[in-house]
Amino acid sequence: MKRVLTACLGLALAPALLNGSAMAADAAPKLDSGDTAWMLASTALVLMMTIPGLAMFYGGMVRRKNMLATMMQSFTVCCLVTILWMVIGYSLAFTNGSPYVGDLSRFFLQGFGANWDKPFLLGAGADSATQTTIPETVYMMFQMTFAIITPALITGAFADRMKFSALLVFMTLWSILVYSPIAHWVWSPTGWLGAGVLGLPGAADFAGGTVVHINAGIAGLVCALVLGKRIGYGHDNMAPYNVSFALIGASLLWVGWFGFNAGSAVGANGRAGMAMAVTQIATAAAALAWVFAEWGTKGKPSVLGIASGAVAGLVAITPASGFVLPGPALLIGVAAGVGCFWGATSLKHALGYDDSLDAFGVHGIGGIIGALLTGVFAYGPLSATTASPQGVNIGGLAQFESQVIAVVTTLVYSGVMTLIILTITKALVGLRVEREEEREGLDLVLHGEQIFQ
Amino acid sequence: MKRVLTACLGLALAPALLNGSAMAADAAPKLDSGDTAWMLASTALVLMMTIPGLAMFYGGMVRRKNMLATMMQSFTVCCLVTILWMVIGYSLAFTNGSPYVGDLSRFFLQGFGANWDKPFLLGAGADSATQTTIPETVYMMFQMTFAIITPALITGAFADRMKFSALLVFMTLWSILVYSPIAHWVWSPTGWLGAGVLGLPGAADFAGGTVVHINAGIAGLVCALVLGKRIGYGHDNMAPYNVSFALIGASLLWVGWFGFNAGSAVGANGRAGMAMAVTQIATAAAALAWVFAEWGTKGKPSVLGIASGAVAGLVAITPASGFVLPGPALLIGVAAGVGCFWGATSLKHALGYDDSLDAFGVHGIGGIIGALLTGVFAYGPLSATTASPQGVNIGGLAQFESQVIAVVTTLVYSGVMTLIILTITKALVGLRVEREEEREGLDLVLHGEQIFQ
Amino acid sequence: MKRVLTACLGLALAPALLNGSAMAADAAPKLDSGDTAWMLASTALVLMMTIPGLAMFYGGMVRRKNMLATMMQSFTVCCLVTILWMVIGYSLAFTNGSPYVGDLSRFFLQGFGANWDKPFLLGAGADSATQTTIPETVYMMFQMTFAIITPALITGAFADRMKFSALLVFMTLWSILVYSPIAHWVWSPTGWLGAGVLGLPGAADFAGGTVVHINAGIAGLVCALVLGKRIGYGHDNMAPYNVSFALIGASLLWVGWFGFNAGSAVGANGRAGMAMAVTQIATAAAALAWVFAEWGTKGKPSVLGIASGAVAGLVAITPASGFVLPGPALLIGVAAGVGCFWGATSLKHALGYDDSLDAFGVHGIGGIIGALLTGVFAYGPLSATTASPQGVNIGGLAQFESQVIAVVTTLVYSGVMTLIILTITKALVGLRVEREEEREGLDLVLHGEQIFQ
Amino acid sequence: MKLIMAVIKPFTLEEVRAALTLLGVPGLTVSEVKGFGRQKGQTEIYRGAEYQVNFLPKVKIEVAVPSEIADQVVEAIMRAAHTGKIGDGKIFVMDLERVVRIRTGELDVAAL
Amino acid sequence: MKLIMAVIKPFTLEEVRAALTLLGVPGLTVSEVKGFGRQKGQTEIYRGAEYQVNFLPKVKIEVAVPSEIADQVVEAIMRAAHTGKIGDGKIFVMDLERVVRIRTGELDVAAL
Amino acid sequence: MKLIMAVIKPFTLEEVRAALTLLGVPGLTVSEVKGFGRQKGQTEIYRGAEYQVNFLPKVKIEVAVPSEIADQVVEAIMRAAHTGKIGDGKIFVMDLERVVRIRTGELDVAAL
Ligand SMILES: Nc1ncnc2c1ncn2[C@@H]1O[C@H](COP(=O)(O)OP(=O)(O)O)[C@@H](O)[C@H]1O
Ligand SMILES: Nc1ncnc2c1ncn2[C@@H]1O[C@H](COP(=O)(O)OP(=O)(O)O)[C@@H](O)[C@H]1O
Ligand SMILES: Nc1ncnc2c1ncn2[C@@H]1O[C@H](COP(=O)(O)OP(=O)(O)O)[C@@H](O)[C@H]1O
Repeated sequence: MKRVLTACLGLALAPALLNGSAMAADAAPKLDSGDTAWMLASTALVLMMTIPGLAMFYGGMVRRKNMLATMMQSFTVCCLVTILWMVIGYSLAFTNGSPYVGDLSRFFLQGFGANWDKPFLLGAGADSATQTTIPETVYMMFQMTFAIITPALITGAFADRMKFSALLVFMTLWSILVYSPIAHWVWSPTGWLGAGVLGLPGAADFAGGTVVHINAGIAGLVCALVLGKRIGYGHDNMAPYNVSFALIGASLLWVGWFGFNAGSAVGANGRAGMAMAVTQIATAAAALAWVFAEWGTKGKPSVLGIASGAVAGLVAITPASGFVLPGPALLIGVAAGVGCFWGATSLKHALGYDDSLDAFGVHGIGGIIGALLTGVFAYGPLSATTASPQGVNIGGLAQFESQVIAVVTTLVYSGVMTLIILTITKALVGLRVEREEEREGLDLVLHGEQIFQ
Repeated sequence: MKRVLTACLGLALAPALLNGSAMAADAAPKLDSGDTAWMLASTALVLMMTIPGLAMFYGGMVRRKNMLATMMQSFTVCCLVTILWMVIGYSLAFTNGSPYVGDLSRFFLQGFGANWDKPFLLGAGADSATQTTIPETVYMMFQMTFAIITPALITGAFADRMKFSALLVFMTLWSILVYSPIAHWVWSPTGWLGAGVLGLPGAADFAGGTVVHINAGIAGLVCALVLGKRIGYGHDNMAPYNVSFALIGASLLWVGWFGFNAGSAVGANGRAGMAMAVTQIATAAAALAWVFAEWGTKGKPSVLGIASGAVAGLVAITPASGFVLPGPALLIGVAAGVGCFWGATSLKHALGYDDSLDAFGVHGIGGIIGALLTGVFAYGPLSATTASPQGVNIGGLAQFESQVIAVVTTLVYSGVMTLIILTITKALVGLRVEREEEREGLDLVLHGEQIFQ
Repeated sequence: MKRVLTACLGLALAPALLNGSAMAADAAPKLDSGDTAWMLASTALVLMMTIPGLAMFYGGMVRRKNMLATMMQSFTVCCLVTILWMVIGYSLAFTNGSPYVGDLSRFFLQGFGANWDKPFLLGAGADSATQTTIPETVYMMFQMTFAIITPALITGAFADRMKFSALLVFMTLWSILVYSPIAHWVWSPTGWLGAGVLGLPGAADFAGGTVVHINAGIAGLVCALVLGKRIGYGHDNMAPYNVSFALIGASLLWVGWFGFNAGSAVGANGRAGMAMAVTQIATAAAALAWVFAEWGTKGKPSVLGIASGAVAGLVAITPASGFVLPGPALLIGVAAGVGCFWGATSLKHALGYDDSLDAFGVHGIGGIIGALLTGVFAYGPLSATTASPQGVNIGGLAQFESQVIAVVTTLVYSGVMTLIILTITKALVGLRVEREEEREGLDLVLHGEQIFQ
Repeated sequence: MKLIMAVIKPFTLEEVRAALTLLGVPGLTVSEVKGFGRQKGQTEIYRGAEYQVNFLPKVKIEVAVPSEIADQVVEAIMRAAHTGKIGDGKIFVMDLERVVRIRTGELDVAAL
Repeated sequence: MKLIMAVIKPFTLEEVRAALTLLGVPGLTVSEVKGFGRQKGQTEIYRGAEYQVNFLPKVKIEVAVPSEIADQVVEAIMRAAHTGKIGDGKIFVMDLERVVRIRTGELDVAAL
Repeated sequence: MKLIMAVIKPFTLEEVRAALTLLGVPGLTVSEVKGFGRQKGQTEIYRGAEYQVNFLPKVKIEVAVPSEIADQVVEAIMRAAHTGKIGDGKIFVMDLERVVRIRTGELDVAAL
């Protein structure tokens, strides 16, 4: 069971073992140049998802007066989290510490000088430690790109109205107090959630359905509720100013997601290949599902619709990518396309909150769909290891229950903590710009710049 | 001889064998993590060519009112073909079946669960089967990106006037009835064209001169002829609205093309390196050739010109990339730059058809130039294998004849089938939007969206 | 000592040797598919830095009327230098020749047909030859992307006013007479600068602080001084027309820089991993440093500011990337962010030259900061080899002196040669467009095109 | 002289221009505008946020003509810009006191 | 009839439009403009090149109304566009000789 | 008062603005327009599709001034916008009945 938890990133090694990739079973583990090459490339791909990918996707969906400020948020989060991750975030997430949070043994990445050229042993000391074939620098970098995009996703929820100073404070606290712990629970060999509770198998989250998407989605929802609606919401024309950017952004997210999902195999192996294949299939299916649903209900297939659908599919397949086969991927995609379309239109409209760019409607809903269906469709052999030859047990109710627990835990912890952090931020610097400023637009007011002037 | 045909993608293994990459000559073939890493990266690069690459290249060349609709076409084709390829396209193209088309043994990718972690044997069972060092999932994905971009290239020919519903119907039929069979003829170990006819050596098409470019080019020409000219053609100002997008798109095509050509070596080896080098050289030569030709004849070197020239070079070097050395690449590039400039301006102007974004002028003409010159400049050793130590025989007239046959066959089959498919599509949903709608612009009419509003 | 010089690109092999990557220590060196895979990917990444990365970064910072012309410059330089590099540039830079320049043994890449599938021995014949595990084609291509971006960086200095014909002449001469020799001095096993002078250790420049950035920066400054200010400088509104492009361009530069720095390890190994990590950290630190400095002094944190800061950090960490650990990277980043902010605002403003897009303010200043701090912070083990087990000696004054020499030499040689080349260019075709043309804008005047018309 | 200003549907511009050329009107000035009027844009539900697209893209042309041909010009514009559908636009006529051609300094009718 | 042209701050447009609708003014035409006036933009130092941003983004609305309600309309625009800060803009009133509705050929007041 | 509207070549805008400032004209409003006139754009052959670029990018300025200085202003614009080449543009003068400053409600000349 224990191993299943590390399924997320650890198990990838299993295939490596089985499928004769360079890392042979001889005594001293070695770096594998092929696995390292793929992880270096994956890191670049995932960074590209946030800058410029997400920056364009979000920037293209707002009104002209807020376009630069919106892009600025993704870029700033990228810089800010890089430093936080190096200082303390990585240490809290991936050192053994307790089942609930790591320790400070990697504070400021200390110790990196010593074994920069040795293969990284994740959770060294823990009985469930996982041997990788890449240097810790690469593992740390790959994980950093995940730590970057998760908070960046939240910015979609409070677009057009948050102070820049509030963004800095909020993201600093959120990254340390919410992201690192949850990443530890699910992905550290010592994390409790991945380990499984109540005798259930560990939660299976290959590339971040809970840690990244549900986490960001619920945080976004809380932000939207706390900050309130944009001025003129439901009355003024808030149509996206530059849909072409949104489509390009979605495209870069798609391409970069290959690094996100296939890279989560921590090697260039059969599991990475399958992860890439199911990612492609689920994404296309979701994009078409969304656009057809829209065509049927709203009368026109929109460019923003197909782009949103693709992202919904990418989100939903994320936790499942290393566990399922092409057929189920198709189903997951369709479910995500239709589900998120409903979430971003009907649900939001019904509940009346202003999640500006649908951080919750797409990442929250999509993440939940994916996390649960992973429990339903998991194909054992993909995650088989010497320790657990069955891999994630197929369609077992137990696995499904475990997924439910992971989803609920994430929703509750992230939701509550986000609320607390928002309260602190508000006390420190305030959350929302002045009414006049919001009407004038954040580009000019916050950054003194404007597009196309 | 037989092997030469698989030169396209198969032979790549030969160098792998010769150059001591991880895949040693021992009994049981193994996955090579380095080769797999490069093919995973190449797949991401080729996907990037279509989204956002081609979407931007084409979207930047149309008028403002059609920009989103044009980008939508590339994105939609990407989603649509992904599903088609998974369901049946891959099976028809790469299973043994007959010399003319594959069978249904990979229908819905069945069987992928079984050997997801084993090296893929292309054409297993056929005496000319080719052993790869990567999983079938990766091979299928890499090929999928080719199946995606080929129909997407066609959209340039009927830009500004085709119905969205017509696009869906046309592309579905075209992908199954035209792309898969031709891919099978040339790239499947059992395909007749690659095998060679009349005792000639098999056609040499390393990365898709015939399968991708000539195929898409002639299909585009037929579409342009059948749909007719855009309203106001030759009278209204149809200057590109956003040349910067066209240039960025061309740049992403260039970068992604490294995956397209060097990736066609199916491994990270010497042949991949040479393919990348000749791709770069031919592209730069063609870009300069076009822009100087334009400067001389039209008085100004245009941004659109250098971008178009680069694409022309990329197209022409595609079939030759794994067969030629740097010197010949330079010549192929110059020929393509001048040839396609003539094709996209004089020829089109003379014949008076409205191939809006020059799918035929660039991909058709460029593909033909490249396919023929491959026969002239092929350097044997690059494609040498244990089976055919000579590789593609150099400058042999026989090889040239074989190339001519491949070109003509592709032109005829693709042209005729495209015509038939257009007729069917017209009967089912009609091809062209209403006159009023075309004047108003596809963005608003088809998708209810607009750029910069 | 000698080996330290090859530290730049050669030493990377050392770690490869130490850390059990595929290239075992057996007699006949072999290609390593993993190292090759990473170098192929890195080449694509670095090409992406120039097109579309730099084209967008620069194109977004100029006024609307010059946007296309500015993007055209990066794209044209890419095409032009590709051909020059193939014809003679590569040969002059990386063949043994003399300590000052290579020979013509690779003229037109002759000899590439012979050993296309063998691992490349850099400096074969020289006693300090360095064995790589990749084909020469890949090494040549990777280096080509450096030869492309260096002159492209210069264009930022004379944006908005240089003739297109002047650009072609200037860049041709500069690439051959300035870039190739300096690359030889520092990176060829036979180069004098890398070898070390006056008994000092060789200059340590991992990925191009001197060769690329200081070189381009000083050349840009000379161009700015010789061409003079833009009409209306300091009076007309010259605010960037499309800051979103500048931010996207900076993002692509960042992502691509992983290939630039981590790729300079010439393999997928521990040193590449560390190079990627320190690149990320220094970049984020510099971006934040710049934007906070700006916030404090100018009142607002600007989008252009954070983007410029990121580039400053990328520049400064470049020479240090394979030599330093995360902690020092943080310091280098902060120093670069503050230093370049001062250079691009106060310094330029004080001296009153019009380095339009701050080629010197960012690349010159940032390169100098990085080159010098490399001498201060170098961590020996990273560059250790069998030959020099100490690697670059730590904090040694000697190393610092050697860095100073490299910096000064580059400033002087590049500065003087640039001046001479400008004089020649002026005599041949003239440098600057007519006053009327400059006022009308280069897009229309030089290329007959316009954005958004 | 009169200054005739017309707000029309963008895609009728080419026709209008052609019509004016036929009348021998030597020049005109065009701007992109947004129009608000009887013609209502569809109610968009962009990702759940409902609103009415009130402003529709239109093109505004301004053309100065000698008073005597003003009516013909209005006529011509009307015919060329007419689609019969709501939102075709309006033509406004104002008095023009003076026209100067910058290049030559010619005045009034001579400047047109 | 009168042609009322007003230059206002962009973000007041929605209010102005609403105000006019209340007055029963059926339509208006809007253009994006740059304004130069007393309100000075901050002095930017863009990467060392100092200059004054003189032109500020404004919105220009043009609305044709029957003479008798012209004053009310001016009133309404003033209230809706007023922020009290420098740069609020101006309203210009001109005489309008003729209006034609392209779709129907209706004239003058009937065409509004 | 008069409303002076001028269509000029974009790159002459800075000069025109400077000239008006000298005359003490406190403000003006600028729009990007496309101009059609005697000046013909080159015949483009964009990838084989031949057409004439009839519309050239121009800038339109609108400035309201007291009647008495109208002529000086026209003069000033002419000098500043003059290049002597075809396409320099035109200046149109219209009567202006009323001006209101939104911020203060000041009227007419006081509002300028
Ligand atoms: N009173 C007005 N003042 C200025 N422009 C107007 C006025 N009424 C309409 N317009 C312009 O004319 C366009 C078309 O008017 P509309 O009422 O929509 O249709 P129709 O012209 O068929 O009556 C509007 O989009 C607007 O730009
Ligand atoms: N004389 C003028 N003619 C035309 N437009 C003017 C004139 N004066 C001001 N404007 C327009 O009105 C806007 C606001 O004027 P400004 O002097 O800045 O503030 P205020 O309206 O409070 O006096 C300017 O940006 C400009 O667009
Ligand atoms: N009759 C007109 N009405 C409105 N604008 C005009 C008219 N004639 C010319 N213009 C504007 O003036 C610009 C310059 O006119 P043009 O005839 O090209 O050169 P010139 O001003 O030297 O005669 C045109 O581009 C157009 O914008």
